[in-house]
Amino acid sequence: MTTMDVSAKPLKPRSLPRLALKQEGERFALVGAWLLLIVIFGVLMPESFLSWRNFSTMFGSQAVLVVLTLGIIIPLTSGDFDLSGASTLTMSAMLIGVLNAREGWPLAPTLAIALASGVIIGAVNAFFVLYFRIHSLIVTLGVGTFVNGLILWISKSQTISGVSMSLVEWVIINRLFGIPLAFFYALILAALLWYVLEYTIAGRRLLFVGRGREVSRLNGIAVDRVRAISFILSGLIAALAGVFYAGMTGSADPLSGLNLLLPAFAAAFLGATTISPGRFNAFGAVISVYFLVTGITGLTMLGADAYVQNLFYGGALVIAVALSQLVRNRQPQEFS
Amino acid sequence: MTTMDVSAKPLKPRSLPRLALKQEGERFALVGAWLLLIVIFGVLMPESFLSWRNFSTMFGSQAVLVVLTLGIIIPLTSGDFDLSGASTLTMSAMLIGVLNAREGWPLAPTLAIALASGVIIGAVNAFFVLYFRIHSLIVTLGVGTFVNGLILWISKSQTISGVSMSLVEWVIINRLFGIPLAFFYALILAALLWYVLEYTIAGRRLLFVGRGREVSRLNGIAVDRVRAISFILSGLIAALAGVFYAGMTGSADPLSGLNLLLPAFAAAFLGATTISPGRFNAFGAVISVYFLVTGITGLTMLGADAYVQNLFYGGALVIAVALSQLVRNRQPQEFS
Amino acid sequence: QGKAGPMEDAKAIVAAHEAMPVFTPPGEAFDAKACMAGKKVLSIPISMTIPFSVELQKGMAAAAKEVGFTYTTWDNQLKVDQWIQGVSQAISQKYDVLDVAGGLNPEVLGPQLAEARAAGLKISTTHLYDVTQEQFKGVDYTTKVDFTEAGRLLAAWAYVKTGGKPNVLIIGSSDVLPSTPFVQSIQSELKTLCPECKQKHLDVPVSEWATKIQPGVQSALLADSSINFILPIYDSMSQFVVPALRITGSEGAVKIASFNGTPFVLDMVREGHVQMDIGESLGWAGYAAVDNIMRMMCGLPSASKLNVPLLIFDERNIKTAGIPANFNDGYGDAHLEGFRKLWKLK
Amino acid sequence: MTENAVLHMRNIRMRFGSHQALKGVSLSVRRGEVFGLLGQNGSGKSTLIKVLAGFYQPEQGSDVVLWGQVMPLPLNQMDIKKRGVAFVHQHLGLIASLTVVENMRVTALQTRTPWFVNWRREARRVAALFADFGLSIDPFATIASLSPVERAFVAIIRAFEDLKASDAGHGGEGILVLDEPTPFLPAEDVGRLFTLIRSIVARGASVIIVTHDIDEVRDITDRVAVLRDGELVDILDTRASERQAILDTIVGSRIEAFSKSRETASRAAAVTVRDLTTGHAAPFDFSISEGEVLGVTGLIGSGFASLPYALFGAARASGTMTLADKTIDLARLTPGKAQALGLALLPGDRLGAAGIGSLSITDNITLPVLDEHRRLYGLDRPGMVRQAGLLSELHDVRPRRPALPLAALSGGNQQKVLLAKWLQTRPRLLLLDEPTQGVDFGARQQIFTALDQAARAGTAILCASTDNEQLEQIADRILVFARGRPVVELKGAEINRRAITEACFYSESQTAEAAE
Ligand SMILES: Nc1ncnc2c1ncn2[C@@H]1O[C@H](COP(=O)(O)OP(=O)(O)OP(=O)(O)O)[C@@H](O)[C@H]1O
Ligand SMILES: Nc1ncnc2c1ncn2[C@@H]1O[C@H](COP(=O)(O)OP(=O)(O)OP(=O)(O)O)[C@@H](O)[C@H]1O
Ligand SMILES: O[C@@H]1[C@@H](O)[C@H](O)OC[C@H]1O
Ligand SMILES: [Mg+2]
Ligand SMILES: [Mg+2]
Repeated sequence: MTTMDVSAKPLKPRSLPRLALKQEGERFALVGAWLLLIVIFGVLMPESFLSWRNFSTMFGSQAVLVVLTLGIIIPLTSGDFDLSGASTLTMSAMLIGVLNAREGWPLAPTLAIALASGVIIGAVNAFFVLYFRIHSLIVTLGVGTFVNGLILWISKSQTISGVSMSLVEWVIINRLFGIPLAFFYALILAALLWYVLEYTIAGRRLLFVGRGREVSRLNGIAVDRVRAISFILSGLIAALAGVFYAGMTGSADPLSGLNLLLPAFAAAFLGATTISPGRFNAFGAVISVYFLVTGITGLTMLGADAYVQNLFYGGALVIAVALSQLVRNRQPQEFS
Repeated sequence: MTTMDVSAKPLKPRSLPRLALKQEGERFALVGAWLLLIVIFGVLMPESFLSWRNFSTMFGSQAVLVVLTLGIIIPLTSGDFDLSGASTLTMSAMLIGVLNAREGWPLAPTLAIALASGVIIGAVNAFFVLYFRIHSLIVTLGVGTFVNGLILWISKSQTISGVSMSLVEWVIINRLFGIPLAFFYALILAALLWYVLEYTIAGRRLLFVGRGREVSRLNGIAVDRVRAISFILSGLIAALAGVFYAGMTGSADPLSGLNLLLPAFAAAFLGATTISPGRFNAFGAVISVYFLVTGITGLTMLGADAYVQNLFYGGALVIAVALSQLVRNRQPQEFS
Repeated sequence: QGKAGPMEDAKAIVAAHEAMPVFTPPGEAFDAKACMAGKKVLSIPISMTIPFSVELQKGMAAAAKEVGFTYTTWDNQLKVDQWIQGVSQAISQKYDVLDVAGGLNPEVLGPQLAEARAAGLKISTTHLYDVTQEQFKGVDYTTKVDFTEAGRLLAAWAYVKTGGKPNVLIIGSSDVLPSTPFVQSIQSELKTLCPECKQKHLDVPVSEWATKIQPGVQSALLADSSINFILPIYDSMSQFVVPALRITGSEGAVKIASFNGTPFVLDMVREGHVQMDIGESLGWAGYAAVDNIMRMMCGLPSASKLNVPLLIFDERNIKTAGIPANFNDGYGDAHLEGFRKLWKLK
Repeated sequence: MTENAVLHMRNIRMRFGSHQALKGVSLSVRRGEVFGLLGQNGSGKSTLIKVLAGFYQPEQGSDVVLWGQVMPLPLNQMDIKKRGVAFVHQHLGLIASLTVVENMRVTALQTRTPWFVNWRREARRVAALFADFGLSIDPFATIASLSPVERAFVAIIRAFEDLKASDAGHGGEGILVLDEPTPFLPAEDVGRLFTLIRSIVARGASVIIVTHDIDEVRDITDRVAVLRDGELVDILDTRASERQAILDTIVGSRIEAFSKSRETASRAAAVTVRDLTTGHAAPFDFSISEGEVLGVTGLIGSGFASLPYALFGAARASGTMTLADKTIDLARLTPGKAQALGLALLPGDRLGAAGIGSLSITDNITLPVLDEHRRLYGLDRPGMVRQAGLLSELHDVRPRRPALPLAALSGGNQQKVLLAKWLQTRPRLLLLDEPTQGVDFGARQQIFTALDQAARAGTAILCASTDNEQLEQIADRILVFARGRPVVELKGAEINRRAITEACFYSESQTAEAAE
């Protein structure tokens, strides 16, 4: 046995406080960017932009998108895409239009049916994904398209107005601190989802399933049941978003809700870079929605052309994530 | 055994006829479904549906979608989503509209710039994904939205008609066997892509990178370079699709091309269940596009309402995959 | 119908829209400057990514500038939340008039418009309803468009140009509010002119024009090769009809006539891909819309319909629309003089 | 029926497609015994365990009796856990991207308040639990950031917790099932694990353990069942059986341990490394001769394990490497360049770093030699399949079906494929990281033979391993690391298991003293 040079210096203990600061920076980078936007537009348009009415309108009118985003976060956490969310939303709103406004049904059974439609769509998604083992992207794309067809059919491609004023009141007319109630519903849902994902075993099971199906199964998690539930919840919440949509507009049209699909995914992914970076999370999604809409609203108020909105939206999405990646030394974020 | 048997005998292929039959069934299930559709509509409408003119029309009119799908298959194979493909297509078509139709440039430099725009968009995607390590979904969604803004800007939100008739001729007017040339371009591109993915080292690398980044890196594959190239190629091919789009319509508008995004993804994923099941593949994509359009054409000819197209499209997508999953005993298909 | 027979009737309808438009005052003259002094109007178009909206807004803004009141366009991209934001802006910035323009159905903003009204704003819609349609109860004044007449004209044109043997494919879009009476007008006029002629209706929602019109037209042509006329009710649809004709080898044999006078389609008329396009000068329409808004503010009765001409553009007069075409050329400028006089600007 | 049995598995049959993985296995486990499960790679051990875990549905006729009660099949996973059967699965069953405390708690049997989890409190509890076992693992660290040993302990302690929380566990009973828990563990940790196991058994619980290490088997088990090709061959009383007899039962025929004739004559240096450093430690030099097998080892965390990656340009390092008259800056080396220079790396993480499970054996095995299969018209696909078939034959890969996805092979066979992949390139320097982890005894000898043949043909081999038996069998020379540097060198006749173990501990204490 030959002994070699044995002198070596002890390793330095790693310093932790800097890391923590950095992590907090990462968590709140997007919030900072949002505040910055508010400051900029506030300086440019002190009365109109900084008015409470402007903020209350922003908060109220985005509640639908927030709720939709919260819905799709659930299957995203458990590792599935739900591209049928916007179709579910539109179907739910249209059922309210058809049953309540056109056929004159009372509100309670109408809402029950609208929400049930979301559960059914979620269950159909779950059935095809889980029984046939098909990728969720293709199933939800197909089911969403099918639902779009159903919507056109039941609505005869028409906008239906005259949704019960009491729904409208409870969504957008009645206010708290001047903000339509819809905002608070969205906030409550976000808090609920946040709580479930962060502080319950059920929520973490969802995450487990999303990060490793086989491992979860080995550990006794009923993976298929968890995934099925997450599709169904996503459908239910999307249908709830549809209820708010109908309440917000007092009407239902067969198409405009579909435009919310990509914004919802953008908000979900952008939200996953903040608050709990690397995980889809409720308040991250909320902040993303309001960050993006603040920019768009400010630009519109400044009278910017429509195309500037796209430039801002696309640019902000990429730049915001790029900055938060710089903060975390460009480590890839793995969602699965 | 005690010692290793080093004298290697040539391997006798074991005969597994039952398995092989099943595999062939799986490979050609979608082709079968397509033929079945043709037979059904052929029986219902012998003269109009079974006419060569009908088939040549179907073949010619879907060439743009086929090309776009072939483009996005490349990053899908290497494990990335390119949601900016439809925006790239539209940008390329709009550049042709602006430069050739509005500014009167000759065709050659116009086409060069249109294609270059695809390369640039692909490179920007690659930069943000690879330098900042951001998920491709969010980057390409953001870049796509940004490009949509640029398109609105350069087009002033207008549709521009009057694209050079020689482009129109070379895309859709001139024919071979009665089928517009665009179809053959798409077919040549599919053959090329198929060859590259199946029979070249570069194609193998793409597949490995998509299936395992770390494994690829440790096997000496320059993972980032492969991914960058695949984004750029996807951009280039999407731009080529834009050229065909401009040639097909003889005009360019800022929005309509964007509708091709979801159909392209649907075709890519549906295509991955056929020909080489479990892998995104060129001819699978081609067959998927034509399977879906055959159904839609047949239904429309029968006089079905527009919403029936949605029902068919969504339903066929899910059912076709579900059937091919039944054939393979519902084993999950892993694309990554 | 006259006794002279369908061909003569049809020709008469066509002829009525071939003459250079003249200005007919929509009501009594009034002192616009006086009653609009200090007033603010905010207009929300359906989407500023649609050329039609952009040009209509330009016309309205130009008229407002002449009169001298504040006119704001709420730029947006077909998003409900943006429309709502616009209503809110109008309320918080104390606008006097909220205008819902060009295709945006005010019913979608029911609750918000009610709120605006409660805040003292007057609500108008511009360029949405057909003359046969009832306005939404949430709006005060509305300037209806004579889509019914445009429909009759398209039917008559197809009848005349096919020598009384039209087999027509109508492309509609039921999700756009005036489409239903518009399509019905074409259908009933065709029935009247030629009860035994075949006609077909393809209904495609706006958001699916790009993906469904072309295959829909192709299938229709292949299923019935005797179709000889296609009437896309909004001319922007033509972009997807032309390739369908090319690909089925029907270009030339099957003609297209449409409505709106969108510049690129006028260019297509000049290039021979579209046979006829009914133009409605959007500059003129902008002035007419502002006229009605001012009537609302000045306590005058509403104009019964948007005072715009429906002018036929075909190979004979297409060059007057400009090369490349635009939204305003070819109609003369009788309206400028007419409106100025009507508003007592001079 | 065996008296005192807590578990009977009777006539267990399990098939995957056309492959019959278990052909009617019957065995019983007694209260308070350590029951070993042995067999070659692919003999069905893990499959049997997964049937017991409720992960697989066995065929009709299979029967499981737990504590005297016949269980409906497939077993309900939660139910079986509740009744006191806890598992450490072969690949540990941890989610790498989540934290330790999440992995410990989310699937735990008993969390006091599943509707409100205070993660800080849970983390404190978990930390305290680790402290009981003498471990200091940050509960908020992600699993990915832990060393393999630490991961193994997390999985084992989690199973132990489940056992305690189960119905049976309250009375100190229960069954702890460990599927190859030791390949990750260095000798002294195996010792600690066994102490733990003995204390569990002493309270009346039973343990089922799968391992390929015969010495471990003899050390810890009371009885062993031997599987071969899905059939139960025999159940042996460990104390009454000879080492060789157990080995022979596993393989089905007599098998000789590979033994090497060590080269003493010095040969030309194939590779010379200067000023190498992979982190905080001072730089060092070393070289490897042509045909030499250099083992590198040490205690966990001593820095030897990153050596193969550093030399391949796959991990951060600085220094130079000279080979074939070319001097390369290690800081700028990439795996691609390394490969072009004639280096090859076989990482330890089989499906995470070495091969792609979802692609076929052919695809995997031909990756580094695609150039050779290029024809004028493109890649010669049938030729590639033939080549893969030949290599499978040569390295005794079972089953011999090159079209199978790599993941469908057992661990040992996967390793043969991955080694064959690199050996066919006749590398100048072959870098190995734990090349026979989880590989059965017979297959190990085959791998050693293959390595020896490569060395004879001139390939220099660097093998990083904590498996001292393996190092003894194959290394010509061993460098023992401490605190990031080599501190002891063992050569020729100096090399044996004991000496290596002693050197590891000796070097660690020496460097610790030197540091003070
Ligand atoms: N999911 C599966 N699909 C198909 N075949 C499988 C599957 N899992 C295992 N097998 C096959 O079943 C047989 C038994 O595998 P098993 O994993 O039980 O072996 P093992 O004894 O645990 O081997 P090792 O010692 O390598 O862990 C092998 O031939 C394997 O290829
Ligand atoms: N997939 C990989 N890619 C690159 N490098 C790897 C990979 N896996 C392991 N390594 C390298 O091997 C080392 C893993 O060794 P391990 O964590 O067991 O500690 P160790 O060698 O005993 O040494 P150290 O003191 O450096 O932590 C890592 O430090 C890393 O540099
Ligand atoms: O004519 C208009 C049409 O072009 C637009 O698309 O929708 C509204 C209509 O008034
Ligand atoms: Mg095993
Ligand atoms: Mg370590």
